[in-house]
Amino acid sequence: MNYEIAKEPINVQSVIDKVVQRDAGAITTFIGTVREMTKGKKTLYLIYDAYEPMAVKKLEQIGTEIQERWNGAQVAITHRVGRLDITDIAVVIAVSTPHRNDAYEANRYAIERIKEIVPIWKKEHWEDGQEWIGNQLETVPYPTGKPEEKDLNE
Amino acid sequence: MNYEIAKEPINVQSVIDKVVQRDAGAITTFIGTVREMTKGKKTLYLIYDAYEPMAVKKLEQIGTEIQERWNGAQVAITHRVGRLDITDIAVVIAVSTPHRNDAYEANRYAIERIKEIVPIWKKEHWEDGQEWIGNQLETVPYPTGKPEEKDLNE
Amino acid sequence: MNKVLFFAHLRDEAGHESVEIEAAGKTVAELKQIIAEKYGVQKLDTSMTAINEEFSSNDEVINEGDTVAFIPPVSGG
Amino acid sequence: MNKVLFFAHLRDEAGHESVEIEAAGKTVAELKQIIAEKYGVQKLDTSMTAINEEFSSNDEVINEGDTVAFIPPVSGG
Repeated sequence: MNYEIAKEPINVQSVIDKVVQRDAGAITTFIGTVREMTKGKKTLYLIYDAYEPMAVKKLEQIGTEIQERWNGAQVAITHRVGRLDITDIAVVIAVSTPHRNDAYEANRYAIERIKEIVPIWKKEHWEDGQEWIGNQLETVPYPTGKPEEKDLNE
Repeated sequence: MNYEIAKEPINVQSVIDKVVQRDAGAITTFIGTVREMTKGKKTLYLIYDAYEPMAVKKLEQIGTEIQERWNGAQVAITHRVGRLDITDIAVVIAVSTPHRNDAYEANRYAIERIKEIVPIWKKEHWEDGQEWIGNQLETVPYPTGKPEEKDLNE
Repeated sequence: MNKVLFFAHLRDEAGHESVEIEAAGKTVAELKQIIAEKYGVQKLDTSMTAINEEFSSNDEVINEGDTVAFIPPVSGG
Repeated sequence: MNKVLFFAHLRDEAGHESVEIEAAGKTVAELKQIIAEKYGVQKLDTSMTAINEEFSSNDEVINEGDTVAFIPPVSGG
């Protein structure tokens, strides 16, 4: 159960615990939190929705991609759905590797891939309205109907 | 007390709690753990020692450097001293920023600076001996008697 | 029959979480056109499509019993 | 008088955590030479020096009451 969609608040330590290993010298975590101000606009709260079974599969796929690229990596990801208030945790990504550079790079790869291929959406609620947020307001159409594999590890 | 030298096990969540802020969209943590195998050699345990008052000052300096370079960053660092066994946590670095790229970069900057300027040393204990570890076996002498400021943010 | 799932703003537009439709033998592109007309759903061209929880291209053919999901640009993380 | 602190392998070599020595008016480089001779400490040339918990260069002059620490290449993290 290293890849989960959670309906309740995420316990960061429990995600970290899944990647502890004797051959790790480094564990990185990314914790995505709900920010109040974005481009001068005040967010009240967010609703996250997911296509759950596919989202779990895609998180697993990201973990597999990481283990193929970074030797000895262990990965755990939990993404929350439902209503989240300011400073609440939306996602926790934990990656352990023998050496620290890999732990940073693999972790960053994970969040970028989540934003590309994992079917999760957020609806922002402001004082004056609400909107489902697309990939930067849908400036990225998918001409082939599916996302292209991109190499994020330059 | 965002910068600490600890004699007891570090609670990761308590370090994270210090950087939670309403304007953060991302919190990264780096957790340095004691790895069993290094270049085919088996570590039994480590002893960390620090020049404590100066180490705290230097951790504070790193935090200040980060806040000058990454707008809106909050930083907390705790480094443990004493005997650490395999998988024990030596250091926790937590950084929160409005946007995620900054959180990764600032966190990585912190660990690199710790390895340059914070007076903390580890003694490795193997089955066949023990040794104080220098900066890659002292391949880095300091001709001027002090470390040079380097820009790690390429 | 095939189950078709909508998410995010597509769900709001369609007014349904899912619908049952006969789509076997049709391509994803053809199904998109049918759905656009029947349910008044815009922006299917900027959506990805998943068949049985795997991303599919527009020219993939849908089989009997497949579950098709229209997936707007994602915004998790 | 001045307090001089040793850490890591320098402490093992010196056989002391700290010593009291009269170093006022001397440069860091001069003090290093004295310490090397008096306590048989090698590798001071690859060590950094801190005066009152701030890194100092070899040509800095030590004042009465300053605490001097020799800081081998660090290995925290």
